Amino acid sequence: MARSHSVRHQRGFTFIALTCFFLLYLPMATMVVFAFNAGTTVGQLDGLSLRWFRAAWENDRIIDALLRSLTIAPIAAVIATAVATMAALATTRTAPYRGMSLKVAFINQPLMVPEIVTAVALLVVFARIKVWTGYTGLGYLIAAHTAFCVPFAFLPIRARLETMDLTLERAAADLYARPWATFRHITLPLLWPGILAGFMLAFVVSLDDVVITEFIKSAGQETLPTYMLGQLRRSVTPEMNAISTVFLGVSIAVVSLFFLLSRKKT
Amino acid sequence: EGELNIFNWGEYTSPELIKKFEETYDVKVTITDFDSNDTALAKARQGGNNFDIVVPSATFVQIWINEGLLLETRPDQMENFKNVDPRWIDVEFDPGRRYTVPWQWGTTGVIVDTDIYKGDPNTSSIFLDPPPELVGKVNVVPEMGDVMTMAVLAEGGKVCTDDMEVLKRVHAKLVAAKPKWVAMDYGSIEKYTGGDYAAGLAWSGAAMRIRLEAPRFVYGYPKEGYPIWMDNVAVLKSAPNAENAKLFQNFIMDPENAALISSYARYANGIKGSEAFMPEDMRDAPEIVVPEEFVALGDFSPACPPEVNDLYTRIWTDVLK
Amino acid sequence: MAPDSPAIEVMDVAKAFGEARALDGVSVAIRENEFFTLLGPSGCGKTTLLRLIAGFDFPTTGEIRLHGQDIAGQPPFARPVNTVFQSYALFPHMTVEQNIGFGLKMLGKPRAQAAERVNQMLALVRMESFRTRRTSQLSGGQQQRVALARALAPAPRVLLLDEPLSALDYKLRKEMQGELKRLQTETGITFIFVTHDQEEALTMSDRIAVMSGGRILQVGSPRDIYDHPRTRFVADFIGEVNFLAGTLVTTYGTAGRVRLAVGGEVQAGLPDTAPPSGPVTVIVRPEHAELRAPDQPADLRGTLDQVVYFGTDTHLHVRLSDGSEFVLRQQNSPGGDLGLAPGAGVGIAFKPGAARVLKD
Amino acid sequence: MAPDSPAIEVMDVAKAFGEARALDGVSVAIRENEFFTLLGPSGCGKTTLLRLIAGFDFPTTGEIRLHGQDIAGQPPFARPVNTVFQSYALFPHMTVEQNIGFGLKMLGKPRAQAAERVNQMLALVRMESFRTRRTSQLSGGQQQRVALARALAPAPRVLLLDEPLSALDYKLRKEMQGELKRLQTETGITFIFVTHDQEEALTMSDRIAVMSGGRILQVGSPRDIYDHPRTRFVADFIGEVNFLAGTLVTTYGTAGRVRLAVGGEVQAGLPDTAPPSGPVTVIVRPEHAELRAPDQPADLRGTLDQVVYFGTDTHLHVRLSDGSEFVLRQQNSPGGDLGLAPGAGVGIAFKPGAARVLKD
Amino acid sequence: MPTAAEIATLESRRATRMRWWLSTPALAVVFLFAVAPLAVIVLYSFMEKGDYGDVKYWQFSLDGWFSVFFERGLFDDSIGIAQAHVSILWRSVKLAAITTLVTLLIGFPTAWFIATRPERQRDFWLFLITIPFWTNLLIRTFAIQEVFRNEGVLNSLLLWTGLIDKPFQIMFTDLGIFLGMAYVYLPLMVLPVYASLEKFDFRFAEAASDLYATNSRTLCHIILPMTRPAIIAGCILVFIPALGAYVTPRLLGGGKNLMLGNLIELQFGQARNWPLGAALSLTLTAAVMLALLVYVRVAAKSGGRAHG
Ligand SMILES: Nc1ncnc2c1ncn2[C@@H]1O[C@H](COP(=O)(O)OP(=O)(O)OP(=O)(O)O)[C@@H](O)[C@H]1O
Ligand SMILES: Nc1ncnc2c1ncn2[C@@H]1O[C@H](COP(=O)(O)OP(=O)(O)OP(=O)(O)O)[C@@H](O)[C@H]1O
Ligand SMILES: NCCCCN
Ligand SMILES: [Mg+2]
Ligand SMILES: [Mg+2]
Repeated sequence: MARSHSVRHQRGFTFIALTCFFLLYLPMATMVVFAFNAGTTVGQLDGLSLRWFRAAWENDRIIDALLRSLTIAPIAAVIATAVATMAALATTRTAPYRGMSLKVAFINQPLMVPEIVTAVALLVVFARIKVWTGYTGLGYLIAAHTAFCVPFAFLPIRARLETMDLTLERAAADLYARPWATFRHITLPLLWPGILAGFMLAFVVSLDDVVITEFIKSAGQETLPTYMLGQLRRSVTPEMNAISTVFLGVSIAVVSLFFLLSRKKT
Repeated sequence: EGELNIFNWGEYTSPELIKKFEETYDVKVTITDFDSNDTALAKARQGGNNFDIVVPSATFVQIWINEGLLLETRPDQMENFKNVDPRWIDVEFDPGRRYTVPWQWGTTGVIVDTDIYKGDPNTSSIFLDPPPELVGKVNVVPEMGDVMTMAVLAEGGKVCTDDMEVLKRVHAKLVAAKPKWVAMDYGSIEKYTGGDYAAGLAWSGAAMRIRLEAPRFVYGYPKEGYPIWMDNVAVLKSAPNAENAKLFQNFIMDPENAALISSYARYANGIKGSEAFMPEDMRDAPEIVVPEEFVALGDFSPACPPEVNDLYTRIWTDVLK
Repeated sequence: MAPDSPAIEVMDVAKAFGEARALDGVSVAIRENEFFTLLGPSGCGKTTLLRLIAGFDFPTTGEIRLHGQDIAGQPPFARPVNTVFQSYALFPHMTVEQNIGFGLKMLGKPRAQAAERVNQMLALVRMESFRTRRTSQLSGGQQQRVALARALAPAPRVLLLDEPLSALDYKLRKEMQGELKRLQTETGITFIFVTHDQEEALTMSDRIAVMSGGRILQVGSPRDIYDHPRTRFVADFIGEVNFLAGTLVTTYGTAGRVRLAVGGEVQAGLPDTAPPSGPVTVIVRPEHAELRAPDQPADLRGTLDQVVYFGTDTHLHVRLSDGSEFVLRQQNSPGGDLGLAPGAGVGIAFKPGAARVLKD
Repeated sequence: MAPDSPAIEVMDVAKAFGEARALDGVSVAIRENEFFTLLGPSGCGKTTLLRLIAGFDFPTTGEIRLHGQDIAGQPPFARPVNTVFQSYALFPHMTVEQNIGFGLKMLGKPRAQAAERVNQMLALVRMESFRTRRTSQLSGGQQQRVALARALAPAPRVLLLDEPLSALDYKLRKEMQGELKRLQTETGITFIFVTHDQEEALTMSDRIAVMSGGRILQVGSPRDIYDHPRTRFVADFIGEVNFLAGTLVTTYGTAGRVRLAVGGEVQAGLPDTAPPSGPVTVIVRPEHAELRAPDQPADLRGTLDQVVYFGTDTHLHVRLSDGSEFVLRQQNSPGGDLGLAPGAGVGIAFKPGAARVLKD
Repeated sequence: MPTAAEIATLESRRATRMRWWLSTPALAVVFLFAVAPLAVIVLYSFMEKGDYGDVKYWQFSLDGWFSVFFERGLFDDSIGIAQAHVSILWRSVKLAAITTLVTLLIGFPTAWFIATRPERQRDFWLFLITIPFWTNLLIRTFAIQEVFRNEGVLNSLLLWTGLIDKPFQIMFTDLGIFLGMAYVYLPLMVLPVYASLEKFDFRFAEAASDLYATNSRTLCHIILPMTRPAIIAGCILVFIPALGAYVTPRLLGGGKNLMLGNLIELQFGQARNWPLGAALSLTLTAAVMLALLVYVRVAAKSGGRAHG
């Protein structure tokens, strides 16, 4: 029997890919292992224990920062995904119109500017607003996160829309569905994978942000990344590994759940 | 009753201290971190952040005062002021302590792994002209002020000098030295203990924490001269909770409380009698208690004038390009 | 609504996309209960016309009436017109049942009533056993039937079908042609059917409109279009045809005598508006001519060039004296062979009424 | 290489995808210079067989020989076999010229030589004036010709064509059929042609293999397949056919007499391996039967049910006494009308040799 | 009763209105919280620098812009091209370019691998790619450090297998930066390339292979050109953030050499030269926009919409 020849095979690609996956998970694995470290430093394994999980759990500042991150990220990601979805709808599925590519470029603008620049600009602007209005709540962080999350949500949603068959919506309209009903029953369910991808990207990006947050946070508005940035001068305690491990576990669970659900659907 | 918002360096504030303060005065304390004097200043200057207390380094206190950002809380009239070491009362940046209270102070020196380097650690040539065994193993903290000051002193200049001849030599020295460094990082403990760095420019407290983990490391006071610095607790003019902030200033001048600060971050604190409450290992630690023969070599860092900062920046940028 | 007004009246409709005119002054009236077919080559504007009727697009000029009423202002969801899309456009996230019930749901029909109607439709298209399948698990023919049921469920007054059979294979297409015709007869709904397959058009339609370049060239019954094409384009597009150049020498009533350029004179039917004389083109359908032995009387003579076997028929390509080709179509007999080899001299005789003068 | 060995020999080849057997013991020999057609319904394994020959896939069991040589170990780029894909698969980022020259470039042909060959090919498919066009700017028929030229350029010994015409519209398809046939004759290359269009298969092929369910049911010339189908499936798939149940009462030589279930007795041809007696199925092609007036002698009687006009022909659906339908195909005459309305009683007479007993 | 033409214009107006309604929230969010504040940066770039950071309000000066391109000699008054900036820019561009290349070299085969898995497995592999990115960037970077360190996991592993006999210095080297940045930006490359490869019609590859192209030549002549738009999209998504990257090069590269992001940060921080920082940022932004514009032009010219 001859060895099967396939155009889907490229020499070395599987090796590179598997190596890539290995390397991708090596740091994660290291992190998880050190989270269970009994010793005090991150670099050396001195037996296993749960002490850092306990320490993290008892460290009010870490828990506080974590909860704040988990407040900002979902809100910013939801808003960003919502407005990005609307904008994506407005910039696809029509013949290109004047100003369309401008709109697209505009929405993608936050990608083009180094973070530090946006950070300084927002620091100045928001400070004025804080002084004028006296409001110093989380709103500023949420607004800023929303803005830089928009392009990350916009890109996958728009990509999905671009390949979506327009006749399905026409068919719905033909079958007496008013525009909103068409959107709810046809567009939205079909767009859902794109929206979820956009949401996930936005969520991750918000969760990661440090520079902009560092500049515009008010008193008591530490997020997990800014809290860690503060630790840069000293050393990373294994508490961070513990927190991250828990977080990783939770995200794997959430994402798995999403994949299982979406698989059942189609 | 009430709240207190502290704006401080990351990992610098003892949780025990805060807990004690909260329990004593029934105040809810929130800590927010900054990672550089400049960010802190920029944020405070723009305003609107609700911070009550800020902890600038000595070099920045004058700027904060001049910019009108600080409340004149008159710590010198506070109950616990009597505990302040006289050495830290008539300081140049806040003569007589009308605004600020000492938080911690320390020195910037060098640290070296004696397993690798057997020579005299008390010299800045550890990083400015590393011996062959240290080449490629030196870490330098990425603080322009500390590095430039150390280099200027090594070249025989004065702190904040604008002497072009000295600066020329400083520039040449740094340019020559940089390739021999492995990193410019806030060297975290495990980088040293783990063998990534064998020597470096470091702060005293950090050096001590490293030594506690790996006794082969020693802290050196460069004989060419080294900077002394102090971080200070001040109250912002815009503080929403100024009264609680004053309570805090007074609170940390109590030796027992000051000792809590030091035992967490491992720097000295400038409050007389606090040593008694410190852990054993700090009372005679060579990093904290400057040995007699090196005391005179220390130079307290002032804020350099803008023109000098400008010069330093250009040299710094050129070195790092 | 006038009781005997046409189902759809398209009145001088034009549609331009930028510079390009997809439709260029189309007028046609489609009768109630009619199986009306739009036939034409790719890009002639068939889909565009359907889209205007369905309301997906708006005419640049002109008017479209539905049972006498101008429907210009009505969006698609307000028109009692449904469409079977070329690609079916079945909703991939719904079952067969949900697809069929979608229109009813949107119309706000009570649930029980809708369910009953869905059952009726499933029975009509013989898909009862597939009700809970996802549409991606259906074969092409099955998908086509679901699309049909979906469009029929809300009981539209007019059904638009855009090349619904073109994606199917030959055998299945034949079958579905029969089903479509049956459904149309059973439901009595007006069908407007788009195709570029002339045989499909001829077998299924009550009337056909032949389109080209955004215009309707001719409207008529299949027989009318096939036997009396008015223009060269229509003659050529519908079925195969032989064109012969000639000169009209005499006319009497509906016929005349034409002297052919290849030699000889034939009698030919004249169009209603025949040219009194001069150069004309005569058309003869391949099946309207018969092969003759060289020594027998014939209208044309030539040599047999190529014999193409078809199963049911055989095409005989005869080379005429001026080098042009004339094709004859001859029904095959069981096992019967032609008995002629390419190269043989042959005569061609036209059946009575076979030759017609084209209007041109 | 044996000089007179077949171009391609497929020897007991099977191909399984998991559980499913796409090919199930296929053996066939395709001769040099032959226009060989694989015909069968969707999913019968036509594409799979081509892909095995081209080398995109490997047989699960069996062997494929190219001019006598086993080519099992050769990847596609090592086989002197080229393919015209159903979707053409023209490279969208290349011009017409670059597409055609691609194979030559990959073979490392000198640039000048390749350019000349590309020119030849452009001339062959009559696309000289499109050489620098992007393929996206071509019409379907033009794309088809480029695909053909691209596959012919490296002068393969065998050309595989997977439904190359199915994406074209009716008129264009007819035209391209002619061109393909011409090219095959001119180049003398062995063509293996896949289609599910029986008419296409009948007009173009030297030989046809009818496939179903991963097997080859019958191989033969178009006439052979059409007139002497061996199985019910082949009879039904190729052209239209009437099936009549009956009992074989006597046989003499290659024919016999069959008593039909609907009444009457007819003479019918027997297959080579005829059952000596008992229940049989008789087939009659629609064009091999003629309508008779009710009072004339006839093989079958019934009432006219439906008249379907075709342009060239008319299908007459006659309802027989047992309720089954018998279809006659009658060539149309110019303007001639049948003169019969549905419901009229009619007789059906078989032309001599029309009825054949199926092997079943 | 409106005429057909009126209805057509009415409809197109309605569509235009709808498009504006739909895009307004996104445009507003981006405008208010990302674009408009940049006006501050533009303004700052034209003001005099404050003594201790910030600017002197409404004292206009071109010093910021001047210093982007020129510098006075460190120790004399000569004026020359800003060498430091040029070399930092060059270094950053080089770093971003190499990072992009590394990401591509790893990301393309990975995307290929996922796209050629059986359909039911693809989601799983894609999911595996995204999981690590749910962990915070800083933690990820620290974790990478743990792997790269001389006594880290990777070196231990290599030493244990005997592939090397003394630790291989990755930390604080450019290699470390490239690998680390590639790690951080990998999904931005893999996702668009995968999206394109997944849709790629492998019949084109079969056609090439049928025309005597080996698999590697099929890759070069057919697949890469046809998936070019996605590859370029991925490259842009990696290149731009890499150009302004700040945290990762600082941590993994040991912070010895300034990158553009660090240079800008330095101006807003220790260097206390906000106008220069602002002018540098604007220069960077303009350069990025220009590069994109050129790309769009070139892409449009070279046949526009390729397949994939
Ligand atoms: N949205 C559009 N924008 C620009 N031109 C269009 C548009 N829709 C159709 N056209 C053009 O209008 C003409 C008619 O198109 P239409 O789709 O109606 O043709 P068709 O007869 O349906 O063809 P086919 O048989 O290929 O479906 C074509 O030339 C087409 O290119
Ligand atoms: N890669 C595959 N994996 C699983 N099954 C396959 C695969 N390729 C083909 N098949 C199955 O093998 C059978 C034959 O497929 P093939 O494509 O050869 O049919 P075909 O005769 O070319 O049909 P069509 O006329 O629709 O092109 C089908 O049932 C098909 O579903
Ligand atoms: N955490 C140490 C602060 C040093 C200030 N120069
Ligand atoms: Mg169309
Ligand atoms: Mg096939």
